[in-house]
Amino acid sequence: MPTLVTDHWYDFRDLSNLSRVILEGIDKVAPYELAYIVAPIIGFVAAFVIFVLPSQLFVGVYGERRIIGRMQARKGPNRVGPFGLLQPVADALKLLQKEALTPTAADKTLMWAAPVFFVAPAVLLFAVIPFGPRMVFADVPAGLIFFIAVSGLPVLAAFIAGWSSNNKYSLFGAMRIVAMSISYEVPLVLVLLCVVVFTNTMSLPGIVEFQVDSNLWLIFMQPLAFVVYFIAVSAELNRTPTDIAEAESEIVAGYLTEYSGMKWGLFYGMDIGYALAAAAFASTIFLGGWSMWGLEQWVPPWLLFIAKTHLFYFVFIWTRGTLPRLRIDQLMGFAWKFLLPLAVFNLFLVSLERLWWNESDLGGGIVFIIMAINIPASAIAVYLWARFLGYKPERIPTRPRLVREAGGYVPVEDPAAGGQ
Amino acid sequence: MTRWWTGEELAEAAERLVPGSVARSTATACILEAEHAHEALRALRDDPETNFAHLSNLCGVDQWDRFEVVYHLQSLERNQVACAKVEAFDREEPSVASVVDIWHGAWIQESETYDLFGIRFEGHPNLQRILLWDGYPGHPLRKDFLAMPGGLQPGLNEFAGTAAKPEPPVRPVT
Amino acid sequence: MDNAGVQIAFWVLSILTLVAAGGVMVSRNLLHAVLFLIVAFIGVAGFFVLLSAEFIAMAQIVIYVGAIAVLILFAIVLTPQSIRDNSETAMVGPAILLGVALTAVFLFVIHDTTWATDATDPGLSASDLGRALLSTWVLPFEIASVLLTAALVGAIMLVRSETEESEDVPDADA
Amino acid sequence: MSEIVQSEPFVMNIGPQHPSTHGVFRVKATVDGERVVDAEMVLGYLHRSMEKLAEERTYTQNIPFTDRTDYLSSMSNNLGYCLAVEKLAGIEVPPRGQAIRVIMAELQRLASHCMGAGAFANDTGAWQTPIMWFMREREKILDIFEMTSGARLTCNYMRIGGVAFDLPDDFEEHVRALIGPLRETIADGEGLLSGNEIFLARARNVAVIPQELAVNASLSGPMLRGSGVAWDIRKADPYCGYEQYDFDIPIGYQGDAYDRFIVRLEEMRQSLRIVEQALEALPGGPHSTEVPLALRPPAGEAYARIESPRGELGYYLVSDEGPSPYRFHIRPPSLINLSVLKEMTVGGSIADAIVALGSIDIVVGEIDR
Repeated sequence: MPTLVTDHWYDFRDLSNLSRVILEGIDKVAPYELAYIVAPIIGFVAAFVIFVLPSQLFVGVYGERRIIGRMQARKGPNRVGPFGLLQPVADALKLLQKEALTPTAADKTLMWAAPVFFVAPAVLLFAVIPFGPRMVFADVPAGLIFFIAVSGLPVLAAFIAGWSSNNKYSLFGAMRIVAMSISYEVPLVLVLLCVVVFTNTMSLPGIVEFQVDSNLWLIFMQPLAFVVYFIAVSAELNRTPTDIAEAESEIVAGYLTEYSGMKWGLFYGMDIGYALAAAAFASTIFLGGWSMWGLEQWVPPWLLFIAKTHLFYFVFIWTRGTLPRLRIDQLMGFAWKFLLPLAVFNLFLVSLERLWWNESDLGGGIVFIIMAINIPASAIAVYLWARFLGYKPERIPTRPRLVREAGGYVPVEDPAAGGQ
Repeated sequence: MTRWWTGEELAEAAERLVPGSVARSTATACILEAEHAHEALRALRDDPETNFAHLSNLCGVDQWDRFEVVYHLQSLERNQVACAKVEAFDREEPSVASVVDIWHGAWIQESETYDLFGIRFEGHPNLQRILLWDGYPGHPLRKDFLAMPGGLQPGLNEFAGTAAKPEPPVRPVT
Repeated sequence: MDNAGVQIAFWVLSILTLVAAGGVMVSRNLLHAVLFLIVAFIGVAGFFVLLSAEFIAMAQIVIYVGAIAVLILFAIVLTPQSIRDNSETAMVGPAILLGVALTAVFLFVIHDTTWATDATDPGLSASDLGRALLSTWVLPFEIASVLLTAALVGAIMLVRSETEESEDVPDADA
Repeated sequence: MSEIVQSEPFVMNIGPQHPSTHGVFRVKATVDGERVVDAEMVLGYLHRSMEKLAEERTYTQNIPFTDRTDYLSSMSNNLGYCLAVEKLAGIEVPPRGQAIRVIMAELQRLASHCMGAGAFANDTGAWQTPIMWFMREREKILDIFEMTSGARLTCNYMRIGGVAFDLPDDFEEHVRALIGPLRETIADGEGLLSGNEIFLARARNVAVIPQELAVNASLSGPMLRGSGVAWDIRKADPYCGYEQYDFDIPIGYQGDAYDRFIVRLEEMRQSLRIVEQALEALPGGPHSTEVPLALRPPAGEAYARIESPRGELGYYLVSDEGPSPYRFHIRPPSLINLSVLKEMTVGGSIADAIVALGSIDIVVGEIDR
């Protein structure tokens, strides 16, 4: 595909030009070790200035509150700055000057260490995300595995936080989050394995290239994988309806119960960071990354990518604003009995298709045939498996019976007793 | 429309079900003999005519010379309400039979009555103070426990350091 | 070991891993010991990265940090006695003896091995690993998976309560 | 085999400071893992000894006390107390006063159920959205209360013999403007929750109370009706002329938390019907009868009860011809509905216990008084 993107440093459609120019300049005047040190700094600064910081502050904190405010028939933050846009800054300032309490009976070292453990992986996660065709900070061949590995670390930090607080609610939250992440990691990794089998690569830029080459996003080729990924990742990230680890109405704030001040702020901010990372990862893998059927020639690809990430994050916000929370045994059952078999089924299906693709000589058009097979197959699989597990839609009506006169008992079994 | 039984009607029904269980009756309530009260209340619940399956209200009244425990009984099927009373005369250790085994819902109201009046309910599964804390001095709804400032405050003895008990004020007894 | 960055990383990782491993030994609190162990695992994963074996490094983090450490943490928290201190036992002497012996063996092996330091790619990519696992080593691979499944079933049998055994299994939303 | 691997039950305090206890209320739950094996409630954090205080104040002075028992439905509390005093003293209320009382009591029921249904949804984890929708409507109702009585929460509006003031001129217009949006909000809330699979999974078959237990445990209000017992004091023992209005009693199917929720939603619809009818047929005339400020009812006793939003709210008064009641007892529906807490929670998980507690719709001011 011919590309319109040039190599000029001022071509903002590909920011890697700029950093390359800077690095080459440094290379000329300084020993080459300096470039090694400057390169990551440029990467981090770029990623943070362009993506992480604005997303976190204005989508994660401000946007989430505004959107949920809209859903809840209220205004949301609108006092600090224009339209309340400075609210995240005000929040951060407030948290900074707030006392970070530590209970006397807590394990103080671990309680201080937990937020640090929690923050570090969030920064690492963005290293492998391709923001544009050449805009990936670390093109690790096993980028997908890197992502899985690093996104498993915050669970440990949350566990440490919950355990060290020496609070029963915190311990409950800690146990729940570990149980949840262990359970949901299995279907999550299995559907990512489907992606790897299908695209034949484990590098994230490679997966994007695959989607660009086949002119079709993986969400259409593997809808089931996408659905399982979304559910599993929202469980891993403690987003509603699976936020049992910090279920406010049950265990107060779960593992964060004893945290306050900036220690809590780090957890809060990095929760959003992880959600954004998961959204970025999902848009890389399933939504075609920076590609948009040629539109990336005209619009900066990194903007497309950010838009997709925020779109995915909006779904998180949406579910949070509407859905009630499940119980822990229901969630465990859902992971092991429902998602896991579906993920295995999807792996089986995708492997077969990949074999067929390897053998056949249909060329690139085969992905459309696969799409035509997979979308109905996924729907049928979900439906049949739910039926097999004994699920049936609720039969009892959602409106109570109405009676005219008081007195006496209306038998439960008698459906004709009341009129609707 | 609910039929509100007079005391006489209830006395008649109770006497029919458990002979000798009625002490006397007033216009609104029927006072049951303490030793037969439990039996009579159970019979009133089970009898199809009275059918007082729902214990609407249970509370105590301090009448200076005696404590009354007031039961408002209710039948949902026959739509009627009656008021029964049981008296306890011992001022220091008043006690009546518990009706928790008849109406499950009585336990919380009996606990409350015990807490505020000091009336012991014999046979209550878990009789303890529910509104005030354990070790609270006295039972506040008794008439000799003064609430208003000006009088002594027996409830606050432990803070004031004076344990003097006031003379009961003279009030008309109905 | 050809440029400064790798050198610095090597020393940092070495110190981190060794200090963490020492922490595992001397820490009195079992939970702290496990956390030190996790840091040691992460350090070892760093070494794998330095050796250009990214896949092994990631697998090290996923398996050892993500799974095994969590399992140990679970075991510690769920076992009532072990939240307490990691107290002195009579096993200290033999353990030191064993440690010294192991160190001696390792030192001997390290000394005796001819370390190939040529710069060829070790070829440990994911596809190579996959091929190896499903062709040459397919039998041990399958045996290991059967063993793990058996362990899983055994664990479920151990913690399964009597009441749940009577329940109907296929119930998605229960 | 399970004796090999044993877990150790421990006590977990839900409350007194907990987002889901709706006040300072504490449940000492003994849990085995996530399963509740015993639940004991600890009350009294808000005990203000109202019954004792009322014995020192005149009958009229006691009306503000009743506001502060069930602070989410002060109008209903006023009404119950005034009915008891009127019954004790034999006072008649003019028709306009009765109609105003009915309107106010039903608006109060709407406001209270808005809170109850919303808070229940919040307890199931529907994070704030339903409760915010309902709170928006509740605000409008509270505005009407403010317009009428001068206060939003503790209205102190009913008087012995009628109501304190007549309705303001634009009252009817405001109430009519409220009814349509409130219907829509109820339908929205129902659409968001009633058919929601997650909500069903959380509330259906949770905290089931069979009919027999519901009656035997003296439950009342939506708790009793949710178990399928057709009992509503407005129908069974009409006060304030409720017999003139056309409405139905909603009853549930099997007595679980879900049934209680849908019963509350349907009750709101029925209340709207009553408000519409009462507005339509609002009679003229005085709003209150003249009652001496230092009322001395004849010696005797009276028990009057109304259907408050939480159930049967009874007032038992004993008079000794003095200016203040000799005995003043409130039958608090929240407290007595709590008597099945153990039956509802034991055996379920902690999350179920929260749902069970939310489905009772307790108000701690009324429990502790």
